[in-house]
Amino acid sequence: MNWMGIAGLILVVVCVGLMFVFALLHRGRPYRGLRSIPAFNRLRRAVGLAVEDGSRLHVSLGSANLLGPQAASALVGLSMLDRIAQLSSISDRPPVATSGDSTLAILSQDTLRSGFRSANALDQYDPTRGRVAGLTPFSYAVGVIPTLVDESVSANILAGHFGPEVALIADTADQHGSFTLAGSDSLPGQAVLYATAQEPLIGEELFAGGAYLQAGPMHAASLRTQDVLRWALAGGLVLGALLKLVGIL
Amino acid sequence: MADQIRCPMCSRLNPADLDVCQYCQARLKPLIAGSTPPVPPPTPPSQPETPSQNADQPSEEAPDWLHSLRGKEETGASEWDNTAESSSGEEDIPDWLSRIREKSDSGPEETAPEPPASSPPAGNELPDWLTGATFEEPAQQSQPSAPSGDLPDWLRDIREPDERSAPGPAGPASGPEEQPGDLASGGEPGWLEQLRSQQMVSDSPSAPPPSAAFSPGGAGENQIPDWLQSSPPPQPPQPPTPAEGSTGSEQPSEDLPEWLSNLMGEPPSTSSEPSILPWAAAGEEPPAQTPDFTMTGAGQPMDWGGAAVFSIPEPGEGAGSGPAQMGQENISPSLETPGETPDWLSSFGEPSPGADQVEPDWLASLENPPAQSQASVPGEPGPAVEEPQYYASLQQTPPAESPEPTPDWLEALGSDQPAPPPASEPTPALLFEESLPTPPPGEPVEPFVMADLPDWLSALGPAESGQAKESGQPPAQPSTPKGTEPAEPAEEAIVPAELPSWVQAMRPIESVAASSAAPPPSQETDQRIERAGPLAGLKGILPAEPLVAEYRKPPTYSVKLQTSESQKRYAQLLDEMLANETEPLAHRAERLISSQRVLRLVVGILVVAAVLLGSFYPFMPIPSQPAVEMSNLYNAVEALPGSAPVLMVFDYEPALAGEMESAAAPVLDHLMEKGARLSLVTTSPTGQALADRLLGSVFTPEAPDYQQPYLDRQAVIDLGYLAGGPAGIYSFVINPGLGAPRWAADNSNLQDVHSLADYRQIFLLTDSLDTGRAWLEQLAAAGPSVPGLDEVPVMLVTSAQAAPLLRPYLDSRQADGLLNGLMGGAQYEQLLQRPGVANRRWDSFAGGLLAAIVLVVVGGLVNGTLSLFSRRKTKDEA
Amino acid sequence: MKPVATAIAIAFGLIVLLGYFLPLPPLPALRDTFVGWAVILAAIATLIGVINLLAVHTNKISLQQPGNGYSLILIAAFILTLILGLWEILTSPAAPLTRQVVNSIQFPVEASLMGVLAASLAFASIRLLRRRRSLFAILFFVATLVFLVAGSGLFGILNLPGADYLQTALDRLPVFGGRGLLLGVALGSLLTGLRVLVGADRPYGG
Amino acid sequence: MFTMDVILGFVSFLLTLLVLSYILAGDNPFFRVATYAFIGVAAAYVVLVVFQQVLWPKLVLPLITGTQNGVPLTQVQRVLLLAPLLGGLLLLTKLSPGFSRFGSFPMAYLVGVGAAVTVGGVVMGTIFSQSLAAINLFPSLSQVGTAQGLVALVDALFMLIGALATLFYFYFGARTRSRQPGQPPRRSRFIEGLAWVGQIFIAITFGSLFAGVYIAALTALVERISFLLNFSPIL
Repeated sequence: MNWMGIAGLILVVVCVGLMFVFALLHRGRPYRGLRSIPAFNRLRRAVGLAVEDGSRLHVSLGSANLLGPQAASALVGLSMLDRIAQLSSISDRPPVATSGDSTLAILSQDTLRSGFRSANALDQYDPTRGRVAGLTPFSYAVGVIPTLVDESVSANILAGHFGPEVALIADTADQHGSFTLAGSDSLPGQAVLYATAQEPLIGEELFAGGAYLQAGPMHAASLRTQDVLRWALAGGLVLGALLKLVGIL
Repeated sequence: MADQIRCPMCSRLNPADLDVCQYCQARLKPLIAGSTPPVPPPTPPSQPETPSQNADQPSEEAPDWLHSLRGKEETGASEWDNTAESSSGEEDIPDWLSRIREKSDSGPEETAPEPPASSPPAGNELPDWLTGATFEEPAQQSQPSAPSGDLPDWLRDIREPDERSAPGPAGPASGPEEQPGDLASGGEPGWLEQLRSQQMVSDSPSAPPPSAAFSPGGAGENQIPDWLQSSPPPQPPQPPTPAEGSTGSEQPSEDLPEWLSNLMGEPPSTSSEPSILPWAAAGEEPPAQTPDFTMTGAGQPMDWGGAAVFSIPEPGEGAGSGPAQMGQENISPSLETPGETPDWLSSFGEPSPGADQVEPDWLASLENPPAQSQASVPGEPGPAVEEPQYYASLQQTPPAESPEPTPDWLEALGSDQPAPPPASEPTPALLFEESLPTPPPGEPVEPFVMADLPDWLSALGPAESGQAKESGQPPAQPSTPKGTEPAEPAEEAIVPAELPSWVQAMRPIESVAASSAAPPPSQETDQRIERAGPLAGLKGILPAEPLVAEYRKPPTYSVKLQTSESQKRYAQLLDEMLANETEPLAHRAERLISSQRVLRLVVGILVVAAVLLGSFYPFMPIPSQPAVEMSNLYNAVEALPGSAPVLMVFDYEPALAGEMESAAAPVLDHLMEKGARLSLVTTSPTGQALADRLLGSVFTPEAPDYQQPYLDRQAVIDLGYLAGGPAGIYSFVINPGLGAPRWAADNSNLQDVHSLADYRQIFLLTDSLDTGRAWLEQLAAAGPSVPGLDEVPVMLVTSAQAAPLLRPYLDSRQADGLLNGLMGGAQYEQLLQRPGVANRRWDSFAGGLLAAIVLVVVGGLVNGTLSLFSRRKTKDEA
Repeated sequence: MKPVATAIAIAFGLIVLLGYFLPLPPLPALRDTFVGWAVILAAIATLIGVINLLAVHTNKISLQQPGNGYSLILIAAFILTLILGLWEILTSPAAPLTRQVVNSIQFPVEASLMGVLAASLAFASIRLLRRRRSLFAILFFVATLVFLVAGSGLFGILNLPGADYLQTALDRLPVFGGRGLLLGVALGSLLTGLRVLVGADRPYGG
Repeated sequence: MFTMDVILGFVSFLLTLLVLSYILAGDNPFFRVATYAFIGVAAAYVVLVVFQQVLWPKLVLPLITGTQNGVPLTQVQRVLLLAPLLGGLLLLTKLSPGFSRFGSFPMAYLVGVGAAVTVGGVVMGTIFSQSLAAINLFPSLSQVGTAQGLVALVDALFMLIGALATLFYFYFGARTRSRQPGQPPRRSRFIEGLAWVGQIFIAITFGSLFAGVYIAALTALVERISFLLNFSPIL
C-alpha cells in the first residue's frame, strides 16, 4: 500500500470533516466572512437589470467532460445556474443555459427545472432552455454565438471549462454590448478571459461562485475549508523545503 | 389544538407554551408586529426552503436588487441573504428538507391544502394573532395595529366584540397608541394602488381579482363559498375574514376557537358559544386584544388586493395574518428577511401626514354620546356575519344571559350607526362616487341604499324598528377635534368602534352628506320615522328629503397636483438626473461600438497583411538555440532502440492542428527514422482524423525507405478513441486491452506490449493544459497499480498555449521532455537537418507576430494614455 | 426519487474514490468496472445531447425563429455526414472517407476560427489598458509583450549577451505563479468534487 | 478533372474564406453558414465515433458475442454489462418530460463517479505531485555551496514564494473591521501583503499564457493563409 494513497485518503476525510463543521457553524445564516469580489457584485446588478428590463440571462457551462477534472468547474456553473434561475424566475424571459457536453446539458435542464420549481415558477420551465450548443469545444463556442445575438441576452455568465475558444463568445458579447462574467478552470482560458471579458474570474474565484451567490452553507463551508487547506499546503511546502534543505527528505 | 401548537416549519405538534419548536427550533409564536420593531422573527434555517417562501424569493429579490442597482455594490451578498437561506437549509437538515421538497414538488397548488407542512405563513398566521390576543401583551404593543380609520366596515364589525368589552382605561390608552396603526392607514391608498397593479401581474392561484379589494362581496364569492353557506345571513362586507380561513381550508373553524380559547382560557371546542357572552358581559378582555384582533383583519384588504408581493412593508400586515394566508408565498420570508427591516421602518415614517388625516376621523367615531347607542339590536347581525360561529352563538344566546352585554354594545352599535366614513376609507367612497351618481332632489335615497342593503334589514319587523328608534345620529359627529379623545371616558372611546353592517350599507349617504358639506341635520330630523321604502318604520335613519333639499352641486376639485416647492424641486432634480443618465450614455455607447468596429477591422487587416508580407519577404531566421527540454526529447528519441513500441497520444483539436502538426511532424519523422512501432490513441473524437493528417504531412513525395512501413500502416496501430475523459484514460492506463476499443493483442505491433509499462516511450501530443494534465495525473494515479509505469519516459509535444504550465510537470518528473509550438518544431527540424512544414511557415509566423507586437505596443500605449486622460477628465467633472 | 439518486451518487462515488486511494481488493476492480460503466453511460448521454441539439434547431425551423435557415444547414450537414459515416462503417470500419470529410470541413473551420482569434486577441490586448486600470492589468500587458517577443525568438536571433539566461528565466517565471494557480484550482476542484460526494451538490434529477 | 481531393480542397478553401470573413465583418451570414455546417458535421462525427468506438465495442458486441477486443468475457462480466444497458435505457427517459425523473439515477451515478475521478486525479496527480515537485527543487545544504546549487536554491525559493503568494492571492476569508462597520470585509495585512506579491506572479503567468494562446492563434492563421495561397493556383 503506497503512502500517497493513505495521505490522500486522510486529506479527503479531513476536508469532509472540516466542511461539515463549518457548515454547522454557520448553518441557517449566510456566511459573511468573505472578501469582496466585485465581479459577483456586478453579476447581482446585471441579474437585477436583466429582470428589470425583461432581457434574458445566458449561463454557459462550457465543454467540460463530466468524467474529468473539469467537471468541478461545470458543477460550480450548475450551482450558479440554479441560483440564477431562482433569482430571475420573475423575469419575463427565463434564463437559457448552453453546454458543450451532453451530460452537462441534461444536468442544466434538471437544474433549471429545480430552480424554477423552488421558485414556484415551474410553468416558466422550458426544456429547450437547457441546450447543447455543440459537441466539440469550438463548435460549442460558435454554437453559443447565435444565442447571444438572436435571443436578446443582456448578461452572460460563463462558468465552466473554457479554452481559448471562449474569446469568440466574449468577443461577440462585447460587440453586442452585453455584460459578461466569465470564469474557467483552464488557465489559458482565464488568461484570454482576463483580456476579453468584462468581469473575469481568475484562478479559484470560479469555485467560489456558489458561496458568493449564497447557494448554501456547504459552499461557504467548502470555501473556508479551502482556506484551511491553503494554510496546510503552505505549511507543508515550507516544512518540506526545510527538510529537503537539511537533507532529511 | 388549544394545548398544542403545530410547528409551521416541521408541522410537528408542540406544547402551546413553547415559543420555539422543540424539533426544528422554528418560532411557534411570531412576535406581534404592532409590538415589535419590524425586525423579523428568528428564522429557522429550514424556513425559506419551503416552497411558499422560495416562491416569493424573486418577488423579494426584485426590490432588493433595484435597491442594489443604485450603487452600494460593495455591500457584498447581503441582498441575496434571504434566498441564500432558502437554499441554505438544503444541506442543513436533510430529513425535513426531503419532506418539504416533496411538498414543493407537488406544485404550488398543492401547498394550500397542507398549510402546516408546505406553507409556514399559514402556520405563522395562527400564532401571529394568537399571540396578539394573549393577555400578557401590553396595550400599547397592540394598539398601533388598530387602524380603524382605514378599516373597511366589516373590519369594524370584527372589532366590535372586543371593543364592546374593553374596560374603561382602554380609552385613554388607545388614543395616542392608534397612531402607528393610522400611519399604516395613512399609507393605505398608496399601497392599495400597488395592490391593484400587483394583482394584475400576480399569477398566484389564490390571488383574487383586483376588484376584490373594492367589492368584498365579489371577493367573498370567489374566496369563501362553503363557510358562507353555513353562516346565516350573507353579508357583502364579510367575506375577507372567512376568506382568511378559506385558503387554509379549516382556518375559520380552527382560528376562531383558538383565539377565543386564548381569550377565555378555554378549549376551543367550547369557545364559540360561551366565549362571546362573558366578554360582552363583563368585558374581561383587556384592550390589548382589540387592536390585535383588528390587526388580523387589517391585513386582509391588502390581501384581497393581492398585496401579497408588496405587503411586506405595511405595518398593519406585520400582524395581519391575512396576507400570510392568502399570499402564503409572499409574506413569511418578508418577516424573516433581515434585509427588509429598513423598508419596514421607512414605511412607518413616510405616511405620517396621512396619520394626521386619518386620526381625527377614526377618533371622531369615539366621540358619540352613549345615549345614541341604545338601539343597536339591528346591528346585532353585524358581529354575527362578521364571524359565522360567533353569530350563531349570539343567535343561540338565551335572553337571560344577554341583558348585561346588550346595553353595552347596543350603545356601541347606536353610536356607530351613522359613523361618517373616515378619510382613509376608500371603499365606500369609491363605491359611491363610481357607481352612484348624486340623486336629484326629491328622489329617495333608497335606491342606492338598496344596492347595499342587507337582506335581513328588509325583513326587519316593527319590533326591531322600535328598538332602532334612538339609533339616529347626525353625520357631523366626526368633526370632533381629535385633541380631546384621550380624555374621553372608556365607553365613549370604545363604543363608536362598533358599526353594524346595515349602517355601513347606508354610509354612501354619509359620504354624500360629508362631501356636500351639509350642516348636521337637527335632532328632530333624526327622530323622524321613515315611511317608505325598505326602511319604512325605522326611526333615525338618515333622512332623505331634508338631505336632498340641501343637496348642492358637489364641489369640483381641482385635478392639479398640489405640491410644495420642495417637492417640485425634488421632482425637477429627479427629472434632470434621469435626463443626464439616459441621453449622453446612449450616444457614448453608439460611438464606442462604431469606433471599436473600425479599430477591430484595422487590426485584423494589419495582422493578415503582415502574415502575407512575411510569407513573401522572409526577414527573420529561426533561433538556433533549442530549449533544454527539447534537447532532452531529441536525445530520448535518438536513444530509442530499433522497432521499439511507442505510444502516441493525439489529444489536440483541429483548431490547433496547424501548430501541432508543425511541432509534431519532425518528431514523428524522427520516430519513423528510428523504426518505432507506433500505437496511436486519442481522447478527442477528431483525434484519429488528425492522426491521419499528421502522418500524411510527414510523408515526403519521394518517401525515403524508412517511411514505407508507415505509409502502408504496417508499423502503426490505431488503438482508437478513449471516451470518458480522464476516466477513459485511467481505464486505458490500467488495462489497455480493455480500455482501448481497438486493442488487438495479435497485432504485430503489440506482440510484446501487455500494459503501458511495456512501451519504451509515451508521446503526449496535446494542445491543452487540461488534457495534458489529465494524462499526467491519470498516469501518476495509476502508477502504483501498473508496475514499471513510472519508469516509462513521457514526452510532451504541445502547443505554445499549453507549454508554460506543463513545464512544472518536468520538475515533478512526470514528464521528461517538451517541445512546443511552431518554433520548437522548426528548431527540431534544424536538429534533424530536414527542413519541413515548420520551417516553411516560420517567415509568415514571424512577420505576423512582429506586426502584432507593434500593434499591441502602440495601441496599448495610446489606449492607456487616453484612459488616463479620460480618468482625469472624469475626476475634474466630479 | 432524489434521495435515492443522492444515495447512488454518494455510494458509487465513494467506492471509486476508495479504489483510487486504497488498492485493496476488490476496490480497484470495482473502481474499474464502475468507471467503465460511466464511460458507456456518458456515450449514451452523447446521443441524447445530439437529439437535444437537433430538437433545438428543429424548433427554430418550425417556429420560424430568426436564423432558422442556418438551422436547416446544420441539420442537413448532420444528416449527410451521419449517413455517409454509417454507410462507411458498414463497408470499411476505418471510415477513411468520413475522416477525409471531417478533415475538409471541421479542420478548416476550426483552424480558421483559431486564426480569427489572432485578430480578436490583438484587438483585446490593445484595449486592455482602457478596460482595466490596475497594477495587475499593467503587469499583464507588459508580460504579454515580453512573452510575445520571446515567442518570436528575437532574443535568440539578436544574440544579446545573456540571452540564454533570459530565455531560461522567461521559461521559469510563468511556472512560479503557475504552480500556485494549479494548486489553487486543484483545491477548488477537490472541494467541489467532495461537495458532490457528500451530497451537498445534487445537480441531478432536479 | 475534379477528383475527390480537389472537391474537398475547394470546400476547405471556401469554408476558410467564409470563416475568415469574421475578421472583416464580424458575425455575418457567411460566417454563420460555415459555422452551422461545421456544428452539424462535428456533431455527426462525434455520434459516429461514440457509436463505433464506445457503444459497439464496449456494450453491444460484448453482450452479443461475449468478447471484448477479442478477449472472452466471463459470465459475470457479461451479466454485469446489463447494468450500463439498464442505466442507458433509464438515461433515454430524459428525452420524455413525463419520465425524465427516472433518468436521474444514471445521471447521479455519472456525477458521483465523475466527482470521485476528479478528486482522485486532483489529489494524486496535482496536489501531491506539484507540492513534491516544489519541494524537490530545493538542494541540500551540502549542494548550496556550489554555484549550481546556489542557482537551484534561488530558483527553488522563487518557486516557493511564487506558489505561496499565488495561493494566498485567492485567500477568501476576511473580516469586517470594527472601525469601519460599513466597509466590506477585508483580509489581514499579512494576507494582503502576500496577495500583492501574488498578483505579480499571476500577472506574469497569465501574460505568458495569453502570449502562448496568441502565438497558437497566429500559427493557425498562418497555416490557413498558407493553405489559401497554396490552393488558389489549383483553382
